[in-house]
Amino acid sequence: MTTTRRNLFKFVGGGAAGALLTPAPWRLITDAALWSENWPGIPRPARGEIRARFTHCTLCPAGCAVRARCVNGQPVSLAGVKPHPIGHGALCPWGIAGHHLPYHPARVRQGPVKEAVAAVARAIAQRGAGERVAVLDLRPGRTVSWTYRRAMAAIENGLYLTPGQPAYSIDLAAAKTVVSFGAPLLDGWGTPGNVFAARDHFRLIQIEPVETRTAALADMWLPIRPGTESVLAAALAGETTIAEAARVTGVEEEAVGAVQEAAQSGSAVVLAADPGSPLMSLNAKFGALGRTVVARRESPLPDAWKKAAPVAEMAAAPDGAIRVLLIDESLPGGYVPWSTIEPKLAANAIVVVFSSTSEGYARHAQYVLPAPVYPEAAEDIGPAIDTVAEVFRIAAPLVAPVVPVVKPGEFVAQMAGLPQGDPLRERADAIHKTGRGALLSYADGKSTPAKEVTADDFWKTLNQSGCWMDETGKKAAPSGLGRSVTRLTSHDELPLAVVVAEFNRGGLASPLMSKLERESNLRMAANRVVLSPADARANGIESGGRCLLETACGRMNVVATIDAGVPSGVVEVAGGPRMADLCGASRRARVVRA
Amino acid sequence: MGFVDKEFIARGLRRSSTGRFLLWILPWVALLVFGLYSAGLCLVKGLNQTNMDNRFAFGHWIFLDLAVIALGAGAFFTGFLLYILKIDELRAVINSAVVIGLVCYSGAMAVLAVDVGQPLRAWFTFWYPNVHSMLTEVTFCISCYLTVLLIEYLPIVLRNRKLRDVPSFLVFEHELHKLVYVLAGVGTFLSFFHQGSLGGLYGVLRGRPFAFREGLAVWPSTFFLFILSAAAVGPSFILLTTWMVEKLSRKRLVRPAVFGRLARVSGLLLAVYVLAKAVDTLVWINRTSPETGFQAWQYYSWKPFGTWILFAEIVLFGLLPALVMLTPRLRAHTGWLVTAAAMACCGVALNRFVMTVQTLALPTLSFDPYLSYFPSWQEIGTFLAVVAYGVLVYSFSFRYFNLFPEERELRLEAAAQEEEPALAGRY
Amino acid sequence: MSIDIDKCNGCGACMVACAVENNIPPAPEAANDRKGITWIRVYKVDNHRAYPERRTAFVPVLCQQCGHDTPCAHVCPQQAVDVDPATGIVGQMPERCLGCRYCMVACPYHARYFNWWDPKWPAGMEKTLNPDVAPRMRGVVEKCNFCHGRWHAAQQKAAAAGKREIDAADYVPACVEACPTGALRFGDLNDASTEVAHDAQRPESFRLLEKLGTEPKIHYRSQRDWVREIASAPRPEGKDGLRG
Amino acid sequence: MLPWNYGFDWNASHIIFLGAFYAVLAVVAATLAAAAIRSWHALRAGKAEAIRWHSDFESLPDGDRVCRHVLTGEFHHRQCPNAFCCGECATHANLIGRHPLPKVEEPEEEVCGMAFPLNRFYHRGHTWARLERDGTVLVGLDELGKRLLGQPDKLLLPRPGRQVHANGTAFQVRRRNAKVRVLSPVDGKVVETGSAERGWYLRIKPESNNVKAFQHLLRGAEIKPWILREMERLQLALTDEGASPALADGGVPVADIAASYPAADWDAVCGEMFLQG
Repeated sequence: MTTTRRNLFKFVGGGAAGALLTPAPWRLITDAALWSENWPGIPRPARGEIRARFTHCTLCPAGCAVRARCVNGQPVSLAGVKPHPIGHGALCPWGIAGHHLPYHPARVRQGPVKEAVAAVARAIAQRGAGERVAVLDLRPGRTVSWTYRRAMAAIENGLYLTPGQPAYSIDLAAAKTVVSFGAPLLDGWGTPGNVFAARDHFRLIQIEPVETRTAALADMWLPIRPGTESVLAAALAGETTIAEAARVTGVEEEAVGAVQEAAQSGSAVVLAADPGSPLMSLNAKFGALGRTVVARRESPLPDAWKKAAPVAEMAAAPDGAIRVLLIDESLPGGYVPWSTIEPKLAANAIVVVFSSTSEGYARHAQYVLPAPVYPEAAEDIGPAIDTVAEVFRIAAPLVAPVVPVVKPGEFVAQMAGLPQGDPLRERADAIHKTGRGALLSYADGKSTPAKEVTADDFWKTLNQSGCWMDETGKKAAPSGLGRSVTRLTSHDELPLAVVVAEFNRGGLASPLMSKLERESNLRMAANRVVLSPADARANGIESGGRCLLETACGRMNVVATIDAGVPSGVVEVAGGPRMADLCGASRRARVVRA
Repeated sequence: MGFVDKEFIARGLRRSSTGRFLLWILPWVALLVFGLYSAGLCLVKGLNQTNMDNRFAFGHWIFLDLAVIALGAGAFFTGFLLYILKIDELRAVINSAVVIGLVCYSGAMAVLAVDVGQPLRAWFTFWYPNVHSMLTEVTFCISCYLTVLLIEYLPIVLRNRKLRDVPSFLVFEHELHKLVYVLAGVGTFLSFFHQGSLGGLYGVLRGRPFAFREGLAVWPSTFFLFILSAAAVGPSFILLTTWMVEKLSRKRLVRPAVFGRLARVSGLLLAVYVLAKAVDTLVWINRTSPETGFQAWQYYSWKPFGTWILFAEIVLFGLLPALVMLTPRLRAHTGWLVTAAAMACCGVALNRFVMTVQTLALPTLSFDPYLSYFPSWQEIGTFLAVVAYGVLVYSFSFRYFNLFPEERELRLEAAAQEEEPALAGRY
Repeated sequence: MSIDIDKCNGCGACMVACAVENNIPPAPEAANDRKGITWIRVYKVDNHRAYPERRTAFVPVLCQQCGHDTPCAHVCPQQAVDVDPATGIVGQMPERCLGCRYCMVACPYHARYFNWWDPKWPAGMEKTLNPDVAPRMRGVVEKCNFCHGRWHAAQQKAAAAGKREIDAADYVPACVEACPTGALRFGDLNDASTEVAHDAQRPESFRLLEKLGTEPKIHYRSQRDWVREIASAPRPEGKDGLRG
Repeated sequence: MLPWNYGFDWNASHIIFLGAFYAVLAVVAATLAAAAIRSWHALRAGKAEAIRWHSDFESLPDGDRVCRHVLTGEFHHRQCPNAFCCGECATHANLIGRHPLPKVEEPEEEVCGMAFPLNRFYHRGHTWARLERDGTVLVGLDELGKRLLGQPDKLLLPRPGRQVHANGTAFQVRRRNAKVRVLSPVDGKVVETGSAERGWYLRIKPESNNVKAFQHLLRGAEIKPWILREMERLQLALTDEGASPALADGGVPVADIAASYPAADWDAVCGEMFLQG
């Protein structure tokens, strides 16, 4: 018994020893290392032909030129276009990761298209006298916006609504001083590349209750009591005494004086967080009109489009009159708080939303139809607030839609029975016909006068690697500056003033944004609020604790951060549709433990 | 069943009935199962199951590994005293010491296997060793020493009554036992090194001024401090465990003289260690740390890590037990003896805790937050598994192997005592 | 690399660009700022004063590519970390790493990150992975390597052109390329003619924890005194010592 | 690790580090191998029994290891240094040389009511050996041994032709939970097996008949003090087993002691008395 066991041991041992002398085991060990290098479950990136494709980013009105690195046509990374005279090759984090959007797990993937069509048709047919059909265009100034206006003109009682669009643009290059009332100048305002290129040439005075990114890099930050901006403005305009202003706003007198001085020294510009805010009228006082604040210029249109519905603001629409409301939320833009829209709707109104996210109006609409996202849709982008030149740029699709989508423009055009056609092409031809301006090609950075290319090449270049630009036009003074906006229903009984500190356009953002919001605390996630230690203590809230943000318009679950950098009596919130619905109409809130 | 079980128990050793033994191991088995489950979670789902993070890259596993290995040092040091320095009294505890060492080291290795992100690549360290890394030294020495311990454990197993009946086992045990001093020598060499390199592990961290120390050649001072402290606390732990086993089994297992000897050795080394540690701390506070731009006071301004921790580490759990164990009058009382030993063990555990957790909790960049960390239940469970495993291995060894050679004789003596003394005199 | 803190507006473009370039997956549900992976991380740093004296700056921290006894390289038990003598870049070989995390303990800049989870991308998003960089598996450590993929590509290009030296214009890390404010600059510090070498010489230029003697290769600069303070060791304020 | 692996180069640190490592491995392996080889040889040489006896002897309490010359009162206190192999014992040789054991006339010796015939040699493990006319040796349990084991439940006798070794196992007896290896008094080959009834268990052909072969066995005047001492040990073992009533000192043990101490761990008692480890 024991001997046989011993024999076995002998055999095994001898075998092992023998094997060690062969290269096999060593080879095996090294290979094992290699195998473990490609562990199962880890995606292998596809290889293939790599080339650059160009488009424009539609995620915000800046419409930055984008150079996409594509593998077999699939974009794998995005970068700016260095030679671009406006963009200077800069992109914001959202733009850099834009190519992830089609695959976003939270994307709206299907919707009741047929039902929506039928319902809308029925409603239009059956609507009573005076009941309106309206399109709410969150991103006015695009070619598709004209389609909407034409459609609304074609339909009886059609209404074309916008969140409001400034009639001016800002010439930062011409500015020596920028007095910004909370405009996120260095964090999403206008075209990033353009702003940073001009940054070294102007003095930035940021007037804001909290220290935002812009305030942090401003030459001068005036912490002001929330809601008292108009008083300071009055003082700057010389309508009230500086002392009075200082008392109300909490800004030191000499600071106010300094601002006044700087503003009057010429080539100054006043900016406001809300482009339509009455604060903008200060520019007239400082003689900025026609110099740093100029009339907004849109690129030429086909004559056939002249019959278009007028642009109205949502707030201006008659109450209870809208029977059918179509909201184009395919591109994030201005957001009208639902509390403003609701009263305008008829009792049995039908609301259809074209969107890729269920965060925005989708929460309120009967029909949510999946819209294409960047870079799936062929769109054009209207001039940004800081674009002085006339531009026409097309966001050429880089990928085919990964879900069945409804193009809002086509939907509305069909509904209104507009003639078939490609509006973008029509407009491109119209522009080409004028023979003005030049065609800038991104591939080589060369620009060729429009008149030197054929209409087809013009169209081709626009779609593949360039944009049209005309800087020759004269600067004109804008009109309708600082019209009065909807009054905020103020609820003073609530203790905290709401300040939107994190700029967030809403809409889908790449999953990689987790790097900024969760994997670091660089940016505020949409569900975060920041409180001063005093207020936190008063409400028994500890840092990172769950709590409720309550306003006159409702409540929302949020996570609190405590920061001594926030003045007491203020709650910092991140932007975004939910927050807009909550705080859009009333700027006061309360934070309580959940 | 009971009968069979009995046949494995050495003749003349009193062991509890099979039933009672099962009753005793049952809770530990339960604990082991739970622990294995949580370890399994960590292996299958990954280390996201733990509360460790990028800042707390080492957690309570590493801390407890260090502590356990320090306590397990009793094995090598007793072996060293017995076989190399020929202090024969210690023969009474050497077997027990070996089992404890085995338990501690194998347990630590098991936890390490769970602790690394890619256990299947553990062998890379052997295949592509970076000889400049203290961790390489640790890995090599510990794995070698574990092998040595296994071999040293073999004779104890083979001496089991039933196994002895197999002639080949009997003979092999006999021959192996003759050579055990070689293994003791190798073991001592290895242990000195890895105890040291465990200290070096932290001493070399030039990026962590709290842990960074200067030293001799490639070895920072912590290298030597760890060796000293381990050697000092090893005997204490043997003493402690032996005492506990005596209490639990209600038997006399060793002569008081052995306790005395262990305490003396432990106390002496502890005193030396405390001295060295004090000097090292002073040098560090006044030179090493300031040179890296870190004022030492700041380390202790983050609650709860106040200066009290220094005091506890060096005086309360260092100097005090050392003095107790070196004072014959106090040493005479088992009570004092055991308390002192326990305190010494706590002291070393505390030192390892400070080295691991405080080092990581303290910010290095001026804009770092000061972080705190509490292990997740999976982490705790995994370690409880090791504890349970240790208790089980020791219980079985104690039941079936002769861990305390003097036990039988001590019993006969006791019997003789209750017979008339005249008789007892003869023995 | 040189970083102008006075220019950085903390937009985070560098962090996103880095994740895109190096195939770093988005955070799983349970991840937070302590378990996430951000090879370059922009810290929000302040002067520890309360409103309205509070001032904030944004400090991008990435692997500082330590030049002198590189803490991580010299503790790794199996040579998964190496310092390239030619470029001075500290490289990490995830396929060699067994995840002991000793290097993370050794790194004073917390620039190393551990894969606590299996890398996962939303369905379809794996199409957008960069073919030049292999994704890492769970349980290994990774860190900034100045976009090794790009360096490799530049080298191949140079080799194809029969050159031994790569053209500086061909090799720019993703973060530098993405920075819209121009706060990040990249170049060869040993070549005195480069912008970065010049930046490094400026009086307002500093390096993080210089006294540790690890010779980091990232040179920060700021005109603001309190910002330059961040280079030195932490100064806990009094009572509870808790911050941030 | 190996010269052809990544990162290996022939510099001092590598050579020192790996040198030390391989050295350690070598030593450990060598130790194991040595132990294995030596034990293999030992087994081949049939040393197993001797080794067993030696390790048993070492694990015996001091009390059980006293020199035979303590029994005869020549020493007060002396431990046997060579496992009861008086043949190898110089002290024994010259003590015997100085005054050989006095001859005792009457054939029967009576100790504590037990007969220990003087024409036999006694082994410390309670066996006797008697030299027969034909030169063979009869081996049996002595009186105390009989009474300890009483009526064996099981008896394992070696097959004729088997080799037995002095102090090695002669035969095995099972009684209650006690498994006793009865030690052989002499070296030799088993030629015939007996039984309890026949009063002897083995007839052995000894390797040599000269005095040396029997030198380690007790005889004559040594027997009485030895038995008295054995009674004490038995007494002790029984008390230790908490067996009561303890038999009065010098009292006559009953024919079957086991039967009269049902509570006692008989294995332990027999272990004591038959010198088992």
